Amino acid sequence: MKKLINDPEHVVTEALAGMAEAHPGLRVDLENKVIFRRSAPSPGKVGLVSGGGSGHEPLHGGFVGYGMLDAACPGEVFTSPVPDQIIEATKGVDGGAGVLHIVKNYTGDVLNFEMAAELCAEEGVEVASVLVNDDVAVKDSLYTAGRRGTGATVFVEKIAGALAETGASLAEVAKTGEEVNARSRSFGVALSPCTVPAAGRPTFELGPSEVELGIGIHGEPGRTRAPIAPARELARVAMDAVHTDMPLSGDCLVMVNGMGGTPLAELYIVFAEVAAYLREKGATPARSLVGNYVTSLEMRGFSVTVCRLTDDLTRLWDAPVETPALRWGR
Amino acid sequence: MKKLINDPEHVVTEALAGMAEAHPGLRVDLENKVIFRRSAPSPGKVGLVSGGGSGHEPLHGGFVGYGMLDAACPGEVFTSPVPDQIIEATKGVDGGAGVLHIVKNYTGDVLNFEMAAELCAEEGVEVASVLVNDDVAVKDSLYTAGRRGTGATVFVEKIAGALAETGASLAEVAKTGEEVNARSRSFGVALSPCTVPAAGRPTFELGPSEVELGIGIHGEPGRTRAPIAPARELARVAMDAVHTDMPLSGDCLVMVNGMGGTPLAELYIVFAEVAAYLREKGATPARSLVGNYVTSLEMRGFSVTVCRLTDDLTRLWDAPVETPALRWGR
Amino acid sequence: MDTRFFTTWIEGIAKAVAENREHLTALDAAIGDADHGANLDRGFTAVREALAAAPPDSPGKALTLTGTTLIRKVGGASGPLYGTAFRQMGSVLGSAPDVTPSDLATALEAAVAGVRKLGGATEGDKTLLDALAPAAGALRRAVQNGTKTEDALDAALTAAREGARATIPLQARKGRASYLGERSIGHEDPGAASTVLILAALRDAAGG
Amino acid sequence: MDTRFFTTWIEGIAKAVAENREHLTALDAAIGDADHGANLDRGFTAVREALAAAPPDSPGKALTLTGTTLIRKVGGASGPLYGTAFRQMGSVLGSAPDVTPSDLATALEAAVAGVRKLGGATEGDKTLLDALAPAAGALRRAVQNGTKTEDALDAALTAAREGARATIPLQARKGRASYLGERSIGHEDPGAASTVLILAALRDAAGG
Ligand SMILES: Nc1ncnc2c1ncn2[C@@H]1O[C@H](COP(=O)(O)OP(=O)(O)O)[C@@H](O)[C@H]1O
Ligand SMILES: Nc1ncnc2c1ncn2[C@@H]1O[C@H](COP(=O)(O)OP(=O)(O)O)[C@@H](O)[C@H]1O
Ligand SMILES: [Mg+2]
Ligand SMILES: [Mg+2]
Ligand SMILES: [Mg+2]
Ligand SMILES: [Mg+2]
Repeated sequence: MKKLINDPEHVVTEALAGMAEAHPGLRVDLENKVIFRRSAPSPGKVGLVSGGGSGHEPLHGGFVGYGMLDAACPGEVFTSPVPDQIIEATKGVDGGAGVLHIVKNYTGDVLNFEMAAELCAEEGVEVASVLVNDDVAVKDSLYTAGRRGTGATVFVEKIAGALAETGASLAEVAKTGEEVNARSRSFGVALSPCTVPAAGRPTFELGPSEVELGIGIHGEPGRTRAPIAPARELARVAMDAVHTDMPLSGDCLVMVNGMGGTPLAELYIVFAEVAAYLREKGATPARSLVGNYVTSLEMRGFSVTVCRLTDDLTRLWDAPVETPALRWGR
Repeated sequence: MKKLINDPEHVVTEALAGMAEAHPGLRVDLENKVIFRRSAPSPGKVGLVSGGGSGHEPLHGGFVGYGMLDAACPGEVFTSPVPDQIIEATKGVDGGAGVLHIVKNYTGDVLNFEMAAELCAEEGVEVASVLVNDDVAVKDSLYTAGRRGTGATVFVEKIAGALAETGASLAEVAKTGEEVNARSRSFGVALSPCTVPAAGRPTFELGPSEVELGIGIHGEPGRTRAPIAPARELARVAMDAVHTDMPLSGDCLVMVNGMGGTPLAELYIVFAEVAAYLREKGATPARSLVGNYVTSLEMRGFSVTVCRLTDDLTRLWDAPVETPALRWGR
Repeated sequence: MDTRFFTTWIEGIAKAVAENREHLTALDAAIGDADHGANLDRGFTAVREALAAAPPDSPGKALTLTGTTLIRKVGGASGPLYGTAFRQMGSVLGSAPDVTPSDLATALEAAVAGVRKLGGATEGDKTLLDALAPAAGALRRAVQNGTKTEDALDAALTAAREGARATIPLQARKGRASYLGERSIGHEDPGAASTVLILAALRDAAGG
Repeated sequence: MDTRFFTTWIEGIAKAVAENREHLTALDAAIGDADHGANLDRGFTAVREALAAAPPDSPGKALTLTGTTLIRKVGGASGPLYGTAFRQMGSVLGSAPDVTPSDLATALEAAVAGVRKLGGATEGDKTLLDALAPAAGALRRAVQNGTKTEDALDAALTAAREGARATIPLQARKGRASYLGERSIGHEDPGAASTVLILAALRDAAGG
């Protein structure tokens, strides 16, 4: 395993130290492993907290800042944060208007956030939560863990964050977060596996001409293995999965997301195909992100996330944001 | 070779099509392979043109926009653009105040830009050029091709671009670009090679515990091979090379750049070490970029670039910029 | 069974988890995210430190401290689930200085109930419950039959082992492995495997 | 040597470059950026098309069109350098319908001068000049000695081959290979290797 690290045990803390150096707009609590907006809490504003395993950078720490999150709690690599971190973050961003937890639907994330939320509630902090579960590669069922949360998390964090900046109530911010999630779907494809530093070897093996379809963001194997195909075809496989689950129409917010190891030019090639697909279905790629936003360490591949916009959601998407990884309007 | 492409021959054009879809602020001339600011030319403003081989994205196309480049000409992967492209770009951005070519010091880039500049001059477009040659891994000598241009290109493009926005003359913009280059140094380390699509296999082979020191940005082998070491040590090797060549002091602009395949968390770990190194030498990491800015396809590794700032350069760095890959202040 | 017995048990778990760290991670790599070994090792290392820093004076307190520490240090799915399991056992045992085999069976049943409630899984979902629930059942039956402690714990361990082995042909319906759908079939559940380690350490603590 | 001779030559180069594309790229991978084969193949494919679209009516025009097309389509270092080489030859030969061996020698010398001036390299820098300059010299000497054309071109080819082989032990001082410092030693220069292909195609065009 070749990685730019010092010690597999200290990856998260040392990366946080680097973030603290690089981003004066953040306040990083190295002891509790929480990344705060320097100005947190904002009195009267709903606080937004997200978190999850590390290894998905810039998610979530890179989205802390004006117009998006107030704090992020990174767990160990691919491991949900512990309740202590979440409690620390929640209390630290409570400006009196309550705190929204944005939680990706993984058993670990859900359980740890729930535990934290209960304890915070006991201490008098009002907490609501939005569960993100956009990954159509996973069959949805009442009897399973349900769908994973992946790319839509960025949309939920951005749009709920923008609404919170307007002074909206906790209920309103939560409702809009849920609406974004409900209107979003994702599908991912891996060209290579990734290596968890503490594990030291790749989570799965792929042959020199194989890809994994329906990959998640934790280096977990996907649902099927297929031979490598042109970008055009892989993009269509992903978009077909999305469209089958949620017929595409109207203005769409589209993210073509690298998994950490994919050259940007390749993502643009995929994006061109995705945009063409949308147009074929009568939908429009009205807003877009192309790049590394929700990664799986050094994995190569891509995921595509589509959100069917409304005018309100478009306005909130366009609102100013100032975070390490997403910035416009200020 | 597994890549998200359709055909090695069409990588550049298809990626450009994706950029055109994703960035309404750009106008992409697919036939001539030039990425323009949609508003180009800006009457009375010095036009900035850069370009070079593709495979370094977001360089250069991702830096086209307000406060930075007016146009970029991407060549084939790792191959300088041809004069026709550069001429098209130059004429397309000439707003009457002349055009600055920002050229990385590679024989191919230099020759093709020179040819284009001559032909443009014959047609009455005033052209000046800044040669970027910041890579201390290469010995500087009058009798060789000299040092490569790498990370400092981003600094030159941003700072010269900011000055051009103020209405400064071609000579002033060129002079400031040269100043940035003169005050900047870079050094790169590769953990893995990369594969040029048309070549189909990696440019070099690295053992499972080897790194290449002094790597360039074209998948070319570096100056020496060494066993993998902790990030702390690799960062120090890079910073020692920089500091030996240009003693570090004062406020510095620092970029820790992924080569395309490096997880962001690893780059932050390197950045923490780089910042510590600067402080040891009595210098300050006053401004920074951490991420993929000048890549080598899917290569894993990092490069570090340091520019010793002046107050003027800091102000120009802080000025608003609005491009796909660098954006703040608007 | 006194406090000493329980701290021996927990020390035994910590040792077994450290020794089987790679194995648990490899199981998790096959159908999960390759962190189960690291997670539990981090957790039980912290548990060891916590027990050393504030030696508990009753079995119940030892288990509660263990559970709380797991919740605070592990993260992931297994942190809250195992944490709850141990906290439930601690709460059942209260501050009594001595624990009978029947108390222990009650405690394990409480652990099962806690995991079931928190995680929403039932047996057959291919989770640690598939090892933990049969173990609790076997212990209860053995105790009811008046089996001596070592043999009762043997029975619990055997039931856990069989339960874990039985997860192999199952398709996961809970946890991360459920994302693989049919591809989860043919692999042992990592949490069930770690539950076997916990039951084996319990058996070992009884000596004989 | 008429226009036909020169278009045969250029077609021959295009064929040889296509056939040796991988080989040239592999040489460039060792001490450069793995694109020399692709670059020249793209260039000479375009040259072929250009010649077909507007068949030249003199050797000079054929060479000028070749040079211009290389400059317009290749990029990299080799595009302007080879482009200039062919353009210089074209300009020396003007629009004369027939070319003597002596004219050809003069043209090759002009190519050498053009490359030298544009790239700033001298012989021994480990560039295509190390094959091109000896080839031009050998052709001139053969012509001066009254050697017949086939043999004169043989001599030029041999000189190019030897020059290319002689780049192996050299440390590069120009082009991308110079970044490798001492590590550039032990590899043949890709540009010198492609120059050999060009001279071999020239020899072949003469038949016999
Ligand atoms: N809902 C659940 N109920 C009971 N056990 C579960 C549940 N979800 C997961 N598990 C157990 O947790 C184990 C995985 O633990 P671990 O790898 O540490 O956490 P994560 O899945 O968050 O990476 C699984 O093998 C399974 O036994
Ligand atoms: N300054 C120079 N003078 C003469 N030839 C040069 C010079 N620089 C490079 N070359 C030749 O160009 C060849 C490389 O061409 P190519 O790979 O197509 O371009 P690039 O180096 O831009 O990738 C080298 O092998 C060398 O022979
Ligand atoms: Mg996990
Ligand atoms: Mg090249
Ligand atoms: Mg796991
Ligand atoms: Mg080359």
